[in-house]
Amino acid sequence: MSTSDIVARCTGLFEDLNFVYAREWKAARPGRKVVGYMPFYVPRELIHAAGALPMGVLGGGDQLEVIHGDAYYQSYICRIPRSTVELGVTGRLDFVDGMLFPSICDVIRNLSGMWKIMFPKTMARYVDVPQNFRDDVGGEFYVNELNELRKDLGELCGRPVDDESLRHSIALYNENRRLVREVYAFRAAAPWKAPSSEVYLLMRAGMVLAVEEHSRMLGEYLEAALAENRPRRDNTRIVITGAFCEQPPLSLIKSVELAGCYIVDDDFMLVNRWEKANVPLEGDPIRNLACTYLHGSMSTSAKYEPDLSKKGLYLVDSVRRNRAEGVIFMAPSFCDPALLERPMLQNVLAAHGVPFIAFKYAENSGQMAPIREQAGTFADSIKLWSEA
Amino acid sequence: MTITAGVDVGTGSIKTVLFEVEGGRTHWLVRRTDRVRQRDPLKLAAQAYDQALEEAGLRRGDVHYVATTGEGESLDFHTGHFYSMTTHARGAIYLEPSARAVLDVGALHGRAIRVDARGKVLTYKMTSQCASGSGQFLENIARYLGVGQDEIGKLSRQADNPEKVSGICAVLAETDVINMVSRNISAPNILKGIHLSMSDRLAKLLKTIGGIDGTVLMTGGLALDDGLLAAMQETMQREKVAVQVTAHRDSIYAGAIGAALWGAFRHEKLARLDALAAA
Amino acid sequence: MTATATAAARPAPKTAAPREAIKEPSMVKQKEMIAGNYEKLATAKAMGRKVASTFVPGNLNELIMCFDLVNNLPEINAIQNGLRKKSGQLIVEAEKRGQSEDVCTYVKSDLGMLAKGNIGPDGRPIPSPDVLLLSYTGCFTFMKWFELLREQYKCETVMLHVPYEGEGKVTENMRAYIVKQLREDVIPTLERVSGVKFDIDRLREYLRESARAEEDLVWTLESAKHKPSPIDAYFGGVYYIGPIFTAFRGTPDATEYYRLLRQEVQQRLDAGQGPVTPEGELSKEKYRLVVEGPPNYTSFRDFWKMFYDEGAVVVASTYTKVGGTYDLGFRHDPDHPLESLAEYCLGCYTNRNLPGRIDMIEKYLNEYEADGLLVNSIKSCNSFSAGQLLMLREIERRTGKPAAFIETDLVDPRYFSPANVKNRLESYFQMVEQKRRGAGVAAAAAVH
Amino acid sequence: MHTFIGIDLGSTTTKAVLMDENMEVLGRGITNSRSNYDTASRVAKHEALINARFTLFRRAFAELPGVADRLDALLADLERSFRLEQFLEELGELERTCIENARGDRFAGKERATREALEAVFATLRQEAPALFAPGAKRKSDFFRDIAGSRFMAVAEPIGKTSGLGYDLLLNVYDKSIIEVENRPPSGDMNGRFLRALRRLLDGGADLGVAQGDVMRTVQGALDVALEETYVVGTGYGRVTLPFSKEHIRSEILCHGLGAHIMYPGTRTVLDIGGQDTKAIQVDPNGIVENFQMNDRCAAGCGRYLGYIADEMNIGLHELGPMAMQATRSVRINSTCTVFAGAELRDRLALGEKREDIMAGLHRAIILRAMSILSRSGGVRDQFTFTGGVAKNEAAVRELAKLVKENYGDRTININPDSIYTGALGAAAFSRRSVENGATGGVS
Ligand SMILES: Nc1ncnc2c1ncn2[C@@H]1O[C@H](COP(=O)(O)OP(=O)(O)O)[C@@H](O)[C@H]1O
Ligand SMILES: Nc1ncnc2c1ncn2[C@@H]1O[C@H](COP(=O)(O)OP(=O)(O)O)[C@@H](O)[C@H]1O
Ligand code: SF4
Ligand code: SF4
Ligand code: SF4
Repeated sequence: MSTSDIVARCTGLFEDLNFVYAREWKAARPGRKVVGYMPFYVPRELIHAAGALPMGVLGGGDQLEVIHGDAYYQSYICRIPRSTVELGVTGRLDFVDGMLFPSICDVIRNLSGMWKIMFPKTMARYVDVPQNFRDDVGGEFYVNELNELRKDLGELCGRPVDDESLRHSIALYNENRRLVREVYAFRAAAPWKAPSSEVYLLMRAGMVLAVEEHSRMLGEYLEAALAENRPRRDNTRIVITGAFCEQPPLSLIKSVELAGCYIVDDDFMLVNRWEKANVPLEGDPIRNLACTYLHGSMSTSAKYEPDLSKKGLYLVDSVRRNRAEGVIFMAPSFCDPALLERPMLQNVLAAHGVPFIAFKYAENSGQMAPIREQAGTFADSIKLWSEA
Repeated sequence: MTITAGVDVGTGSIKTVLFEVEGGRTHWLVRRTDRVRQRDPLKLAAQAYDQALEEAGLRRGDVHYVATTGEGESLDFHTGHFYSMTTHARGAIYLEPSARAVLDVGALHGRAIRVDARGKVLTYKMTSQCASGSGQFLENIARYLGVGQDEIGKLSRQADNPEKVSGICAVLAETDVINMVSRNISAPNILKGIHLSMSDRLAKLLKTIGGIDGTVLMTGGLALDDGLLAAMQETMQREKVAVQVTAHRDSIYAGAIGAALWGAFRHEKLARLDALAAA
Repeated sequence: MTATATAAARPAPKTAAPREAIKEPSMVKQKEMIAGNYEKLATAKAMGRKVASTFVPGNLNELIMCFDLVNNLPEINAIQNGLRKKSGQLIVEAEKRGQSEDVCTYVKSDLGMLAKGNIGPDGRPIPSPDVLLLSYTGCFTFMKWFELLREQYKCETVMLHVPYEGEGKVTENMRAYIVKQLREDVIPTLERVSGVKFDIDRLREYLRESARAEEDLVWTLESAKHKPSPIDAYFGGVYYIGPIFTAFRGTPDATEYYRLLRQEVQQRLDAGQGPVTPEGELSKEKYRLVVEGPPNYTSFRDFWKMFYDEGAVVVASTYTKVGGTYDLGFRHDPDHPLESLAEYCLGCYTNRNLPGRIDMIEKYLNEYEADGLLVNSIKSCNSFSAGQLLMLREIERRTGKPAAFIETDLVDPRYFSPANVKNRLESYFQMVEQKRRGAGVAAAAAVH
Repeated sequence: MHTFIGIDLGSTTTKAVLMDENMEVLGRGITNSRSNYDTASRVAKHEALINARFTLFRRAFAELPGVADRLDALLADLERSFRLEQFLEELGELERTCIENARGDRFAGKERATREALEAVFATLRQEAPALFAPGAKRKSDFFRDIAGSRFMAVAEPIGKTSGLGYDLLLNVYDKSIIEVENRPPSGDMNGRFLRALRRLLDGGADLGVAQGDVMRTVQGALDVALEETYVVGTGYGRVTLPFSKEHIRSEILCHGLGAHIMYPGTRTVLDIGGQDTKAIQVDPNGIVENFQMNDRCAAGCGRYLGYIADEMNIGLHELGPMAMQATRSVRINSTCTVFAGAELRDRLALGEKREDIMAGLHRAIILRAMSILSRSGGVRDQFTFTGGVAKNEAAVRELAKLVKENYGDRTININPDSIYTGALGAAAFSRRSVENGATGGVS
């Protein structure tokens, strides 16, 4: 398969606001369940081990007309909860048996309660994670929470989740994360061969496809992209940060590229590479998940950083590792976690001499001219002056 | 010798300049502005460009590099495109070599740009979407008050008790203004009020880019509005920011100038590279 | 969200208060208490005392007292600056320094104050804290807030993570997690910072004191069930919760304050009097409302006046529950000190899930025989605001009583549009009135 | 005759309704809201009084034998003639003001030329005036400001060029003068104008099918009926600035609710899209408001948005709807920020979209916003009444009907040609009720 075939498949999945793939997956065998989850992290292995399909719900993008969703949210709240409510109210999620709401911000947290009221037939659950990173304190808490969730999912799917199937699921996701990391590394090494708009779609596909299928797709893409010859442009290498929840419209990602930027790292959909290393397979799988969460997971603004001296280093690290020349802070309007984190990260970057710019978007932003202009100027100035 | 053109396609007007660059020496050949006023900007830009050439007695073939900026990316006769802030920064340094910050105020957006002595953009800040502090808004209000564009500045400077507009939204701000008229607030006080509200925003932009001192050059169409300039100066003084805000009579051309000069820079560089390749 | 104005706010700048409000002994008392705490803060460094900064919802005041730490509450500073109309500039200052326009204005008011030399609302410097006690309940912004402060102060920071009641109940796991954090993290850190050894009996003593005051607070809030209500449970309520939500819970001063308050309310109740407002006593109670959401502090008095002018009394509010839901029965318990602190943190209003919050409001509407619900939606606070429109619908559906929605902000004057708010309130009251008349006609025709 | 008046001082237009004791509408008047609210309400009231006279004429003529089948034509002729008369008078006033204003530094040395140019412009305007009011003629707007303004600009452009004065200068004189003219209170001699209009009609050889004497007598008789202002109630966006005491003011929500109920007693849901706000109101079977929602402080997607779009394209508000109806597809528009309406439009045009399709998208965007507010207020119940200025726009109505059907199923949708007066109608009804309930006294 060529990259364009794969991308076409991904585009189809991306544009499908009726979730036909998941519907068909569910219909294929009686008793199958689908469990939706919102950004940025949930333990997908647990859902998988329960025999259900984990399905990422990432808002409505720029193609969904939001009518009822706006009736639930004031204008100063970001877009993703309203388009998600729209998806629910219009029956597009009627086949979903459970919804998990991660502990990312007050908006999604409250949405978990709204879902209970609006869709009483769906299992809606808030997934809390510890902000204390000691094994005996936060770890213990998280182990218990995960076990609780494991029980609930088991009940939903009609069979308890045993350790063996959980280990199996962890192994599948370990493999998937390995491939995801590989795609990211490939793009960082040769961004002209793996344009970000494509990589983005590829990762989005992972939100809806069964994990085995997605892993296969990642492998095929890597192979195809490596083989294809694409022109290399004189673009500036940048890292995008702040977009871990509500997703920017695809046209925005394209605009940034068009304006002369190669995106070499980003924080879109962190869930697919949340655990930075393999989750161990030996021993208590729940404890392994918890420990990986505590000590080996991605940093993002929804997670507390106990150590002041380490604050923001994850971003500097990404810049160094990916040989980026600058950072674009790109956050959804009204996103408290991203916007409050921003000044702290900027101070750290400034201290390390990394240039940056910042702007906001909404999942349905239409006007790209200001974006092109800012990204373009940023690229211009790095380019025109780096040699001078 | 390099002949370059800069075409700045704006929402309010199109600015076209022609330059002759020889070594470090630049010679400004032609300048012109054409108000868009409900015409197709791209067609207008092409016309304007041809007329500029005619004024200079040149033909399209004589120009070595046509650089566009603003919304001119899709003009078919351009050699290269530079983004607005890149060009305004360069243009500002051309007009006012001591400038270390640029305040570009056009029909829809305001931008503060910090630059170094060579016209490099260091940081910038743009107004966000909601904007009553835009040229378009001022233009509408002026029309409502029956004031000509070139009179705005003079009237504003006669204000004795300016009244600021409150809203963030231009539509609601318009209502504010209507309310003011009904309360018999004079046109100078209203205009000055708007100028002050705009200056507040712009000053905030300037402060967020940080580290400015020395001269700030206003560029874009509103640089011609000496009422805004005066309000800006007052605001900076009130806020105790030790900078000199100035405008240049050719400020409106900053973008076009910057484009033309960057064009010349690229042209010479490309020529050098070609020469290298040929050798 | 959060917290409380506390009476120091009462003597607002002279210009804003043309008519001096009636002063009751409890008000005088509270004013002294607040002034006393600011005095302690201002002199802390000179007196060699250590300072802790912490938040209002889920605050551990009794525990802080065990270590002889002076308690500084950034939210209260923001409120006081709001009431004094200083917050606007502070917020702009923070925005100039890179904070986004979109985020919580409490944080920005605080950061703005810090940027401008950390001069407190009373005009005296606020000392740098020796420890940031990040006990964070009901809102994620708190976490970022203290990370931002930590960046500036570079001081010791200790976090108490309070899980959210996602399923509407407190589980053993949550309680144990909090207690463990207190034991393993919070207490050792506070011991280290203060040099004072933790004494659980001291804590028990404070908790006993807290429970006394809590009893009288609940009595006061519930006095609004009478008709006419002797108190306003929103605007007035903001003052009533002052001591107990802040640096005074667990002190004899607080107990004394609530004793005085209870006496005064009892007197008004006996005399059949309405609430005292800055405009004078409200003589005719025309509308009884339940209010969800924090107030606006920058135009506090004007806002209150809009209610006063229409004869509207707030008989119950959720804001007076952000620092503890005592009216639902919770009391600090000296017999289970750490567990009771955990329980307290978990139960604060915005840490309850949305269905739970709706149940509370429904209960208030019924028990306080209110005419309707008013939601004051706060731009700053997603913790409160996200979901309020659904709450509004649910309440209307369940009670059949009309609800209205207004939008303002806590301390950002740019988001308080008097004309807009007044328009909506007026329309709402006229609607309630018209409905009542319609209903009156129907009722008269039926039985009466 | 006792009359009860409701005035709705909107952000873009001011409306007045005059009602008699039996709650029959006698007259309606509208004008654009302007800087002087007092004048705006006076003009609206004045217009309502004019309209009331026509009602009285109609009543009186109906009594004359033999006119029944010509009544409509007769009144239409009379009205056109009257409007022309009014237009010419206002034009005269505008010309005088313009000439007075063509002074000062900017005109130094050009006074004469300017004056001549202005005279030439106005001569043309006067000349084309009768055609504007000819039977079947379409006008760009009903407001003097708009009609005179657009013609002035069209005529001044070439004259500005040939006279060497420049278009901007003449436009500026106009801008200055039109506000002055608008803010003058309406002149008193209404009856004279009626009689002159009638004269013009008769002199023009119109055959009214009735003896001229009878016509004159009937008109005079109707003019002699005294219309007493018994009670006034004000409402609308600008109501707080009306010089009325509190008893004379009602919230616009209640007025719209009641007004819609009076027009269509079956109304349960009302949508009003005005210049700066969108309101969704639920009413009970007695017209009592049960719930309402309004847009928040952002003015996106309201009537003024269409105004900006029309200005940007240099066409009349009336023409937007029909243009959108020509669309073959609808372009997705996500931002309805009024300020950036022009930018959005240019953006799309630059992408090669057709004007008609963009227009369709813009209308859909506005209605989508309204649908959200409706949803917030509790949905769309049967019957559904759509009011406010935007209800006049057929493309908006089409989108609304489509979306209501998709989201709520079949609903009766009421749109009254006089829907823009809904608020004023409700206010007038409140005015009538106040007197019933024992209130007395005029305004202020
Ligand atoms: N002589 C002038 N005096 C005051 N303002 C002017 C003048 N000329 C142009 N402007 C203002 O400048 C704006 C256009 O500025 P410009 O920088 O050309 O914007 P853009 O690049 O977006 O088209 C117009 O909106 C107008 O208000
Ligand atoms: N004939 C028309 N066709 C389309 N839209 C119209 C027409 N007349 C008025 N409008 C729209 O109605 C709006 C004014 O509505 P209105 O209800 O009078 O508002 P308000 O009460 O706020 O003044 C205008 O902004 C305009 O967009
Ligand atoms: S975009 Fe930001 S504020 Fe909105 S739900 Fe996501 S994390 Fe929360
Ligand atoms: S978001 Fe709300 S609860 Fe959180 S700090 Fe701000 S105002 Fe307080
Ligand atoms: S209409 Fe006004 S408030 Fe709304 S987005 Fe536009 S400028 Fe902002």
